[in-house]
Amino acid sequence: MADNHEHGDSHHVDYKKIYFTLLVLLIVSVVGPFFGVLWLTLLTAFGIAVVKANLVIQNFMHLRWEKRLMKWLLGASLLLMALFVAGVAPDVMNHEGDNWENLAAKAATERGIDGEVEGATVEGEPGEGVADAEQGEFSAQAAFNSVCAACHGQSGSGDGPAGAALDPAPADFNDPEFWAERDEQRIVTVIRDGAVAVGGSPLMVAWRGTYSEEQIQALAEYVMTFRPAGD
Amino acid sequence: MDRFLTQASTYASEIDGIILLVGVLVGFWTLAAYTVFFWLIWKFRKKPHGRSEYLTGEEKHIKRWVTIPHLLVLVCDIFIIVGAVRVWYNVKQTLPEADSTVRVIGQQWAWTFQHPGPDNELDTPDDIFSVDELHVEVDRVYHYRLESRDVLHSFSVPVFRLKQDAIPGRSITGWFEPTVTGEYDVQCAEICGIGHGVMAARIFIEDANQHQAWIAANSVSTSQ
Amino acid sequence: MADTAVAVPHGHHPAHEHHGPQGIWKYLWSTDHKMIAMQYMFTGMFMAVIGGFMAYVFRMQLAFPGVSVPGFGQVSPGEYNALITNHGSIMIFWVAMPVLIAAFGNYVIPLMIGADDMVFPRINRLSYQIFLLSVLVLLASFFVPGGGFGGAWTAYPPLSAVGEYNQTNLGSTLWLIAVILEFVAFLLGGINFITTLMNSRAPGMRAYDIPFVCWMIVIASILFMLSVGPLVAGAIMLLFDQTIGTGFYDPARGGDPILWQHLFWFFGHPEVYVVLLPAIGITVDIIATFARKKLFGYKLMLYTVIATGVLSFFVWAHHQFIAGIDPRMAHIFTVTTLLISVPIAELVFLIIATLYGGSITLSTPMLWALAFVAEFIIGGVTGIFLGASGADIYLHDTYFVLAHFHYTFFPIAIIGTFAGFTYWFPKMFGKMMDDTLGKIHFWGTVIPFNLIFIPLFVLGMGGQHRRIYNYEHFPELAGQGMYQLRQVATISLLVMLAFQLVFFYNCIKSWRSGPKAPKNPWLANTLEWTAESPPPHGNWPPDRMPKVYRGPYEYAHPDVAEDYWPQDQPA
Amino acid sequence: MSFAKPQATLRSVTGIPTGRLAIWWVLASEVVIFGGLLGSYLMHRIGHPEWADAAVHTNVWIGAFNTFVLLTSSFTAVLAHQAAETGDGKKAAKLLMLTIGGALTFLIVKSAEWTMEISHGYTITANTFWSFYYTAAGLHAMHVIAGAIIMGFVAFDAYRGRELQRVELIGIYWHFVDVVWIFLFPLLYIAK
Repeated sequence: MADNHEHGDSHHVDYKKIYFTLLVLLIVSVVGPFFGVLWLTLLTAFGIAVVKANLVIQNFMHLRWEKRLMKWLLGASLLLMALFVAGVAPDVMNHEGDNWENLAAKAATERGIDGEVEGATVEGEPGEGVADAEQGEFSAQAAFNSVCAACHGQSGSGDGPAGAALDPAPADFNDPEFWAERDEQRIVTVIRDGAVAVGGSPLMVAWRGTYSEEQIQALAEYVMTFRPAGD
Repeated sequence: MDRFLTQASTYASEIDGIILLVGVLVGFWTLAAYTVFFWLIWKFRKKPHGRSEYLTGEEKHIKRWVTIPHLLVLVCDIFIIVGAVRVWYNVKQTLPEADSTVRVIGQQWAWTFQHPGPDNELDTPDDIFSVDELHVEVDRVYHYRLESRDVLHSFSVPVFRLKQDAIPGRSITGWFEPTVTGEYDVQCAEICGIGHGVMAARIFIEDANQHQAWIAANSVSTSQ
Repeated sequence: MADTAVAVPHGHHPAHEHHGPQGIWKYLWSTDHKMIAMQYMFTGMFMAVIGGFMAYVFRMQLAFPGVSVPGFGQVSPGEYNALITNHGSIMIFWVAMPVLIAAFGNYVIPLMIGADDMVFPRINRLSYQIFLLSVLVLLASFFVPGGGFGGAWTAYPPLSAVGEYNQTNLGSTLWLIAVILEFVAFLLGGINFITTLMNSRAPGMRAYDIPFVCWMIVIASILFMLSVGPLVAGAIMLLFDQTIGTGFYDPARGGDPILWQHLFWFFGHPEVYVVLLPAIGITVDIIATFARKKLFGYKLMLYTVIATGVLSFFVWAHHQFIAGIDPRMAHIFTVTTLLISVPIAELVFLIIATLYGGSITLSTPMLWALAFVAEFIIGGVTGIFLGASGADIYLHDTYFVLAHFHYTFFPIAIIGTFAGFTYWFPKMFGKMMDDTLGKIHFWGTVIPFNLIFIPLFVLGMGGQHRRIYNYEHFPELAGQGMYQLRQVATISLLVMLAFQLVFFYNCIKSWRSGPKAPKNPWLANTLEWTAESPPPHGNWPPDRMPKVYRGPYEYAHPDVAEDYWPQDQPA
Repeated sequence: MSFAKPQATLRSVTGIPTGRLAIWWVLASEVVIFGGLLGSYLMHRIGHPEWADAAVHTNVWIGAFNTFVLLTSSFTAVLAHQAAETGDGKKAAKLLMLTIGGALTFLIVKSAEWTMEISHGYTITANTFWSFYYTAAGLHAMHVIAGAIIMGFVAFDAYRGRELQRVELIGIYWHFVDVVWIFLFPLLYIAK
């Protein structure tokens, strides 16, 4: 292995010089953004990061003297990451493409960051169904008819088409027995945390990810309207 | 394929066609490989005092026996790629002019279908919502807008040979054109929780009269 | 350091009872590569039994819905999901990976390249211990409140990320932690394999003198290492989504569920090759030995494998054709996917061509190896249906997919393992295996295997989709014929599982009372057959480490009278 | 540590010492881990221009100071390697201790910075920018902690003149940690 500059004490690198170069580059990259020019900021930020990284890798890590194999290896792993980003970006970075659009991401961009952090009662927004978001104003009845009615039926008697398949069957809100030991608070709990929270069927899932506290309250109130009068 | 399941959309036969094309090409190669494989095992079984030949596989005239079939495989690949890309382009990428648009919304564990209603326009007050029942008219081009309320679902209509995942936060558009009337399965083909197995719906493909009747019957009841 | 290192390579082997830990600890804390290989092997087999039991339970439920499965009881939908999820995860991460890469890699690499151990024995041991921890975490996840994770082994968010959706809050977190630990274990192990093969080959062993199986395991390790990184990052993100409520995969908060699919399959596709390559390596070695043939184009084979490995990084999104990726991307991935059939086809042709002009003995290991080729051809060609984007629209997530990847994974993880295990059994335990029992076990496994999965191809064509615990809600899938096909599959599975008892009986019987194995029972060329059976710690006496003079497959060479020519024999 | 190395460890067919060969492979696997995370971040960041409003709240000066600390510790690490090559274990150990000091400074500054940010309500769940911010910086900080601990052992041995080749290995790892931060700094702090 004659070509192998084996580790003697002699890489003939002036480490101090490289260190000071790095510091100067650091200062440039911090100062760059103060000019307020976008391309200059990007250049000083990322261009210099590449230069700095290269200096460290070549000199401190001695890649310059390492066998070619290792350069290939590191190069290949970086290329793989470029490949990954190239393959994923059309789906994740873009918010629309052929025959699809990412409504949630567009809404998030629209909403902006400040709206999100200041309204830091984050509960409200996340997971709001696309379909609901489009219909604007929240209506408990509309939500019930489009979401809950799948199993519980529009009349609330547990006869929704999807409910027919479920075991145990969905609750029948028109049944006086059902209300014998239930109150509004319990309905709120079940909608919010799922029936499992009160020892019921796991098929009734939790909706706190989809609806805000107020919306759940409104839904519960709507469910209460099914309660047969006369008790 | 036809024997398994009705072809009920315009592109069902295309998709079956590409499956058949792959099947024929691949079947041929599989049979060829098996024939050679088992023949070699039988032909070169151990014989008393037999000794194997010393072949490195580097000699050109011997290597031909592998490289020529290999090139033929490549040719078959090209046929398959061209066929697959064409079918994909027709089904997923192009959108023929729609006669009507429906919205399909998946949630744990039901499908909600938003039909355009009498005015044939989506997102108007006369839209008809139905759960686990999709009503469409035969021989009309439909666009679907696929959405999900919670987790991933997959809108799968086997008789159409159609399948598309629903992703929360996204709206994905596609199309189909039913060609026969009848009542068929709609499945959810992406695991969506413990109720995945009950997330079944039906699609009703009706002729124009039946469909108008259905619209009329349901417009009354939902306008409340 | 130099002075301590030249000294005895016999560190503390169990056989050297003077110092070092005693009792069970001497096995647990051994740094001997063969002992660690056995630990991986038996842990993997233990997990295979669990995975097989899971398959039995849910196949019973599918064939006879609602039946109370003997040994388990009624299967609820939640339990069904947990069973299929963990069957998949266990068979890939806790059976195929540890047995094929870690166990065979640990056992054969140092022996085949003429080294006395791995280069980092203690990191090797650490890797097994982390793996064992991951096993324990996974097993624990079945018994926490809510039960085991039920979001499929692909763990697509939001289902896997949000407790309200999957209803196995604790189970999914433990499952994810177990998977991350398992990755860490194999990263450590993989680096060890790679470094060992690169740096510690016996004097005289050039790159093309390395036995094929070593190449395969090391290439597999490299593939694993380069592909798993993004998923490790993604798994940490998913873990945060599950536990502290971040929104990496929550669309409403600026995240994206599709991102996970990309991260997962960027790893997931190369992962298939990670387990495939060692199995191919084992097969090729066995075929060369029992056909008494030099490999047909060793270099070409190696290049096809490297080409496959490189291409495998370019195809991942074919798992996501209909998962909501941009339809334009599907074209690119269809082309790359079908291109991968080019090197794989070449490789299979070369393996078949190796048989030409041979003198084939159909011993048990050879039968397994040939069965691997035969079954894998079906697994490979059915993949073309799924890689063709147009056909995938219909076939995606049906039982066709399921049958396809079982036709690849079963030959890999089960047939490949049995091939390797029966081939190296004399070396591992110093006893010969019973050939008759071995053949009974072989036919009792391979025939039922085909009877399980051929009906599933048909069901898939008929539109039956996956991960449904009961088809009664789908009128098109609940027909009489459909149930009959499912029952055929289930009964075949029962038969196959029953025949595994023959294997365990054979192992124990041969180990206790089999005839003693000579050093080189198969008259093979590679270096492991020059060591004692079983090899002591250090494999060879430290002053008589083997030297290498030629390639590993010089069978029936015209220059020698014998029909084999061991690698370490001077010319 | 009465552990005898196998002969395998001492062979070097490639000409690269075994330890160094392994450390490069470790780094390759680290490149893809960080690459996956930062690639995901980058795609989201470009797709969500509004994240710039969140990035405003990161403190460039603290980031710059930490960059300075890491660059300096890299410098002492490479000097330690130089000392180890001349066989001066004691000097190498001292320089390594300086490097550990750099790591500790980095971590202290980091935790002060995080405390401040969290008290302002910018927690990891505030929004996805902050989730990426804490995950990426946190994963990096884990590497700093691990590196500092291992470096402690290496320095302990080096001081007694044992295993001097490890000084170089831990150095290479440390420079890599530095390089990751060199990219994190513009990604998380400068680009607004």
